[in-house]
Amino acid sequence: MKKIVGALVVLGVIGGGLSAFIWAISNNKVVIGYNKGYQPDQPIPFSHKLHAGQYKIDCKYCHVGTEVSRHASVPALNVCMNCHMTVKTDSPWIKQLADAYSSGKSVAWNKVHLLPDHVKFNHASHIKAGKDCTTCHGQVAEMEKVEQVSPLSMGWCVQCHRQPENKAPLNCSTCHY
Amino acid sequence: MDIIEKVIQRLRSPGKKGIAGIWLDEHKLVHAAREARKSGLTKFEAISPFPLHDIDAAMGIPMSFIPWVTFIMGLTGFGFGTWFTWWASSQDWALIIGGKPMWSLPAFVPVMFECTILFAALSSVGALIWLCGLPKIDPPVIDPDLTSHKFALFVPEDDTGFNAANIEKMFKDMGAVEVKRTEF
Amino acid sequence: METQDSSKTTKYWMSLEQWRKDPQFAEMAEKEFLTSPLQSDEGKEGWARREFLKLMGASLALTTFGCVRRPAQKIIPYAKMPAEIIHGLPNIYASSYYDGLEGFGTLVTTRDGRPIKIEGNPDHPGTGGGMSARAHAHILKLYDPDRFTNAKRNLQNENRTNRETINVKWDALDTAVVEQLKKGKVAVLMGTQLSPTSQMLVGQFADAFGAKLYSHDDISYATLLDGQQECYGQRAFPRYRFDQARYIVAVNNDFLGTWLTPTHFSKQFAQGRRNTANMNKLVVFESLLSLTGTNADERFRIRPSQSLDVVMALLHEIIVVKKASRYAGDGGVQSILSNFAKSRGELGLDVSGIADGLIQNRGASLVVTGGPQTEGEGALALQVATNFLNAVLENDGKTVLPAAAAVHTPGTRGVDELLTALKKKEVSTLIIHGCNPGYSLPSGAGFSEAIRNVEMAIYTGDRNDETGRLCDYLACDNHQLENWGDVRSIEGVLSIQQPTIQPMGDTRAFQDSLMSWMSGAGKTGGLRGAKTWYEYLKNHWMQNVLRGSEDQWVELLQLGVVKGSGSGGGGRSFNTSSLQNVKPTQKPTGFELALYETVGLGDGQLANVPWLQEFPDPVTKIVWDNYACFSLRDAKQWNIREGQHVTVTTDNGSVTVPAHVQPGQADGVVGLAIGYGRQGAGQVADGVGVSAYALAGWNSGRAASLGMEVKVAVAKGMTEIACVQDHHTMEGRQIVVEETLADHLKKPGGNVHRHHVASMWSEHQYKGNKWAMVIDLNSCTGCGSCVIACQSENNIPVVGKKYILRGREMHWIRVDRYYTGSPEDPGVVHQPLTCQHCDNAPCETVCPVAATVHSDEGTNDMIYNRCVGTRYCANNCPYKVRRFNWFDYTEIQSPRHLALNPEVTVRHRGVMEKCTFCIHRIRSGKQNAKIEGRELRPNEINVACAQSCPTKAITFGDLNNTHSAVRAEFNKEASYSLLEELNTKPALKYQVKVRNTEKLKGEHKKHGKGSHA
Amino acid sequence: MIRRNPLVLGNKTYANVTEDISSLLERFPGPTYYVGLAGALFLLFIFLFAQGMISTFGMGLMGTNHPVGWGVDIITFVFWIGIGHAGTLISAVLFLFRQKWRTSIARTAEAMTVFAVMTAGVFPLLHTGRPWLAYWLLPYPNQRGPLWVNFRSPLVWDVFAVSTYATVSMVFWYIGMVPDLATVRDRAQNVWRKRIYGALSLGWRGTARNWNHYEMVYMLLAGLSTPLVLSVHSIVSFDFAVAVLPGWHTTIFPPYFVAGAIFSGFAMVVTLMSVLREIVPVFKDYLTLDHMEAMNKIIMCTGLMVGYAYGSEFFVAWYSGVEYEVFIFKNRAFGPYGWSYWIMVTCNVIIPQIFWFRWARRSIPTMFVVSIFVNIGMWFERFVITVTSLHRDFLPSNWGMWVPTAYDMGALFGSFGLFFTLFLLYIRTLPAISIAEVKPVLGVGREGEGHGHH
Repeated sequence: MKKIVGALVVLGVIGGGLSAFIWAISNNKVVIGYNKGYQPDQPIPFSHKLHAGQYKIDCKYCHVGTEVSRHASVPALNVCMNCHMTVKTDSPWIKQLADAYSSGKSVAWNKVHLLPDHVKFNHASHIKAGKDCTTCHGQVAEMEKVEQVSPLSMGWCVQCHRQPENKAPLNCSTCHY
Repeated sequence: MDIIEKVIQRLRSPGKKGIAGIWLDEHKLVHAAREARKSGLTKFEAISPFPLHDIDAAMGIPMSFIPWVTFIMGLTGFGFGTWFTWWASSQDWALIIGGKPMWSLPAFVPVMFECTILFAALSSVGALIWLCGLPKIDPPVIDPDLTSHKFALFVPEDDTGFNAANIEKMFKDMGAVEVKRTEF
Repeated sequence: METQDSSKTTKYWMSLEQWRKDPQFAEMAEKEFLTSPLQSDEGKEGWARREFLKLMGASLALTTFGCVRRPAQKIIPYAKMPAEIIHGLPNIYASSYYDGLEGFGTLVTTRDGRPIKIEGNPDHPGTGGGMSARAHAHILKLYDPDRFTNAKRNLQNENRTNRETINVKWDALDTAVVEQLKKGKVAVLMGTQLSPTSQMLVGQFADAFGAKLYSHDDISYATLLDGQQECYGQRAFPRYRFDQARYIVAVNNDFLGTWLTPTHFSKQFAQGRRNTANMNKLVVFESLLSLTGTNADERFRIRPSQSLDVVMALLHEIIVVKKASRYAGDGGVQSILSNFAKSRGELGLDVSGIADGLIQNRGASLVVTGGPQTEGEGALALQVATNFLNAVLENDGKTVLPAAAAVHTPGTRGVDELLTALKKKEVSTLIIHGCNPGYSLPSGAGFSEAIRNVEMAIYTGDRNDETGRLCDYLACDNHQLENWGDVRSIEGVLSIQQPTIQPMGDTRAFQDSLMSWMSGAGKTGGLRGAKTWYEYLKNHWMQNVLRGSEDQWVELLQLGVVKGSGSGGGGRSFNTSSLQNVKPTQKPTGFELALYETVGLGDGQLANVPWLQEFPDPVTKIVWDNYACFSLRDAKQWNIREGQHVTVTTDNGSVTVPAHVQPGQADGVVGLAIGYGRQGAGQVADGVGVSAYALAGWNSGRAASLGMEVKVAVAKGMTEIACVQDHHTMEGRQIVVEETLADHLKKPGGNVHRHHVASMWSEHQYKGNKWAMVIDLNSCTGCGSCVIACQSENNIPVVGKKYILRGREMHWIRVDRYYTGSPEDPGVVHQPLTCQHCDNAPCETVCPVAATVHSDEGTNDMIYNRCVGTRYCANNCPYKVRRFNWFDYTEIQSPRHLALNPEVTVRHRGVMEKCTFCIHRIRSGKQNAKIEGRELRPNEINVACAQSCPTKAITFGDLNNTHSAVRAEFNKEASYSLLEELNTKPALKYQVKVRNTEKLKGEHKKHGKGSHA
Repeated sequence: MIRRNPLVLGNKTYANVTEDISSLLERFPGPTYYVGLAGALFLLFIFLFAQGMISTFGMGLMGTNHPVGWGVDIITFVFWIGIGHAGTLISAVLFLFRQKWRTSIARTAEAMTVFAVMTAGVFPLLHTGRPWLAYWLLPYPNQRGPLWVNFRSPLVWDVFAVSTYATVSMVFWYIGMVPDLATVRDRAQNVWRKRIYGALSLGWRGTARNWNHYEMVYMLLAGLSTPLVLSVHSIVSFDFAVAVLPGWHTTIFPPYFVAGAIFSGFAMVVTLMSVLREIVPVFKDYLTLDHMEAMNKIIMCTGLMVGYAYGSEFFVAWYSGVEYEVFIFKNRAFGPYGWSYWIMVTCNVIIPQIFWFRWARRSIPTMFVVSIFVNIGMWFERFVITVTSLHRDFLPSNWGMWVPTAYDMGALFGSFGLFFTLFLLYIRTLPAISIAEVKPVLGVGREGEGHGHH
């Protein structure tokens, strides 16, 4: 009898642990891979904390097209130069920026949020559906250096789409085509 | 690390001291076993290179209860297969596939069936291994030919009514070709 | 309008001119597209790929496919963002384009400054949004890796054998050319310019240098023009109204496939066919089986040399036998007709019924004749007789309208006169533009020898092709998408051509070349102050068309076409004296040669576009080759098998080609397609097929084959001919349902055997949108425009001949062609086939990983990134529409990859793909509606194939929308599901094909009753 | 009562049996073995090369196309899976029927099963376009939502059936081998040998209590394997039968496939046994002509069963009146692939009829040749089903031909390399005849001798 109880205990512990892990993996409680927390250095240390936080510049002032396009594009340098023609022009970083602007060579930023090509995420629809930028991107306005706060895994996307109040489609072709 | 050592300890289970008698004929062994049981011994073991049909009765070994494990685990497998196909296909993520309903039972029968078999089979083997105390690392062997053509009875020292002299005598009477004090 | 209503949507397409009004842009007025991301670095050669990749870093990322390790990527934004670009949204520009003599109004979709797709402009009155396969494929010529990116000079020894081609700066070229031009004796050889402004500019150039203008088209319609000149005194293309004709007779004329403006004609033809209560009838007499022949209600096989006899027999029947014309009493006409008594007898056809039909539809009939196979001795007589027949039938002014405008600059002469002048050394400078005489003039013309007599030959082609290698300078012209211009199509529609990309290389518009040479020589008088071709063009339009309004110019650029142009009618009178030269011709006794043009390759100028090489011929379904076509009888008699090499010899030369046995071809005829056998055209085109011009004769300025006797010898060797369809009959199955007109009027769809099917499951209810498609087989001519439209839209790869032979073609929509009835003289049906998006899709059931599932909008989705490639779905698809990526087809030779559509995932090796119902268009359409906060309009979303179809045979839309066109079509009695008995419940239905004839060629085997589950 | 021949010849004692079977593992085999192994390794190398190339460059290297999406890979998969049925059948079904003659062939037949299933299992993985993602067929918890597999797909059924079958038959084989491994361990002189076999034998000592559980589990496994073995080929047949294609969509497929599987499996057993008898002469005492004859009878019987299935398919096609069905069967027999159909009929139905003659059933060369023919015929049966049904289905515009490439051939013949390499290594390293099971039946047919324990 002791043997059987022992066996059941061992099986129970193993089974329970496994179930917990499966549940955690399936429900994004544990994220393996997907670069959550990625926080690369940028060629010019642009501070969102300063621009969006302190100066309260609206996200969509720089990230134009977000309301109409799939992409929330990284601003062209002329957007930066709108202000930096006159603001803080003596900073070496701004000089670097101005050089890039005038030479037309642009700046190679490191991409923080990356979806593979077979995922067609549409910024405009999500903005239109009333989602705030922070829902996915986190409190960027408090970040000195932008970090990927969401896993951006499919399970993470689907989790939100499944909420009935979001009325979001769950077709495969919603994102993959 | 502690656990691993404990497991190894268990697998290494040191042999018990006792007396072994060796026969060359399985019928004599069965006879000896019957006699040994009559003499009140209960924990003795019969060792043979192949299964002997009469030994169970001779030693009073009851029918194995593994079929119950098989049956229960088979039912569990069936239940799991049924539940899982239902849950995955119609609850967790209902996809419209081939115009069929989300819970299209006939299509799930093969999976349910295979789960039944797999659970039943693996749990039976698991039970076998557990009940036989396998695997064992370097268990004591009375005689290497016991897996070839010899048959043995072993009576451990802690058996009820263990009396070395009596047992040795009994084994010899029963026609044992060899009787020795050994570990098993 | 069926498709999107452009004027009501916010801004459907746009023009740079809007931005030009902005003062910032006004500064840049000189340089269009300054901000194009493709602008190359100053002085650097090659494609400006680096800049491009910078831009595309975000959207053309490496596909990770389940890989969790992050590929580090960069985002490189614009330094100065062009105001018209919003990353992720396409910019659509209205433009136009002409291919041969066919003008198209186009909408060019550009993505981040690169054109990715050419679509038809639905506002264009001629084509109405329809496109041809070739017009779609033009985009790949823009990205042709073999296109020269700057001007070249051919260094030649005295014998003009090119050994070396070097780059040359435009300045140096201009200096040399201007020096040469100043010496006089200038000749310009041009293909027909459908651009009225170009015509004017060329005229001014000719005036400036005293240059003589000559005209040559690779596919020459000079005989048609001569016929018009003879009969009506006007050397111009008449406007045909197939939509007004109820009885159409085509004699060796492929007006639906290749002749003159086939897209336009197809649209008209289908208009006269869709309304079955008043349906036209098409009677075709032809030697080869052409696309037109496949659409015929009645078809007769004749030899090319009998074309005239057919027309004369019809005239005889109408005028002499039935006396149904005012010419019945005309003795002159009678005597000319009597000359054909013998050939009428040889023809052995009873045309009485056809004559009756024509007479009954007097004024609403149309006779068209001629094509490449009828060029030669007697070709003019055929045109004159045809004109006469149309006159007799009182079609002038009704179905044949006078020309909209002259096609050539006044004073333009034929190429034969140029050859004479060359031989007499009367030309010291020759400029060749818009044609490829080195290829399309037969050896009898002696062009390659004659051109040695000039001091300098300048070619505006973009590669060292057959003509280029004969010339000293290659003043490479821009691609049409890089050019300003205008088009006046033959039907008279005026449209503007605006560039959609800055020239990718250092090429220059032909017109700019002319202007810079004129200014180089100080002869700018005619240019009216214009410094660039753009200014010249705009001046011309502002002064002559728009009457000086800048707003109108902007509007023109937005619309692309001049509204109301191309309409108007008028009659004219036939000049009977032209009939004097209509005489019977000598007919060969053996094999007759029939050169023909294919729908895909045409004149061969787009031969380096792989899409077109892999475009299945609408009739033969063969790709990547030309071949000698034989009738079944001849093949049997000569023991010629498919692919057997045969040597075809004429007096002019001989070629050895694989043979193709073609059902429905006239006996005693050898057909050979032109447009193949290109040299120096590029890596794709070179070595594909043989040039049929090697066989052609030279007759009054045209490559001639009419009445030419050929010898055929079976040669050693076999070539496997790559045909995408291996079996050609329907085996009595209900695949394409045909009905006679009488049956159809009695009960539409009466020939469809309906099956009673039952399912063990209840069906899904689609509550939102339910996407569906209807293909009207009666409107479909089988032209295959949809195939290339889809290929362009959906990034579909080309696999090459080797793999076509293995059955690995990738087209998402294909056009199946079946023969019915007897193989010698079969009926032909076409059936565009794409994913049926079955409600009960067999493919979905069997996919182990749920990579193909149904959406709640009724589409059958294929999720590439989930697919592991078991190919089970393809096996289980009864329609076999699924395509597998057997190899890695994503490695596309640069810069062809620039034509990829970023909306559609480029498929990885080992995954399945298929028609998606243009799901990306559905998505973006719905997203647009959402962003604008409105419901989808009925018919707002359209798919690429339907959009491109010249005959609008394909209808797409939301079945659940009560106002959608597709819903009405779907529920028509004539609609049926393919393989209905399988109960796959396709979201695609076909409508029966109606033949305006007494009896169908192949009667369907009647199905037994009882359900097949 | 019919007097039966001894199941084991040569008046063996228990010790003889141990010696005969175990000693094989204790000495180096003769040159024949090494020649065979070299040949098998060569084929294995071809297999690895072909599959490596295909995995690297794409499925396009094989002959599959539109419309024939499945070619050599699936044909050979079904072929090996079919072969993999005989072992379990012999050990499980014959065990339940108390057929004592099974004891000497059971082990090798099971080994053959395991190796055949292993060989078969490679094919569905490598026939996919992206084999590195084939694990997506398993419903494992994932971070995609989670996204599960499509349980309606016969390929998922296959995954379950084949993996269950592979697992259970491997376990069955292994559990059956544990006492014999203990025998080998106890005979071992070398310490490493003792350790390896000691580990493999799990420390088995053969106590009566262990035997009690052991026999029960063995019977349970046999009982579970019997429906399993029938289900596996039924499910493999569902790959075809569940599809809509004419020629595939048939209710007869499950029994037809199972009969074919037994047929081909026994043929392969006969092939292997007749070779094994020659390589290891001492096995002639265990694998007697009586054994071979019994198997040949089964071959003949199942051959008739598949013959009946062939005929019945035609009847059903005709009787159904479905034009596609009628056409596909006409096309099978008389279409461009008609030759393959007639190879199949000849090899599977006609040639095995020679086993009506007793001499043929007892002639090793005859049965070897016949079994080879049956193997060929059964490969062609799967070829006929797969290719001829696919190449001309509903719409004639889709019709096409399938032509194998060198890589197809490499995959097909190379798979024999994998199988035989495993088999030859098995012969050398594991007891090829069940020692513990043969010993109890030594007395069968040997009247009046002391060894019979009944």
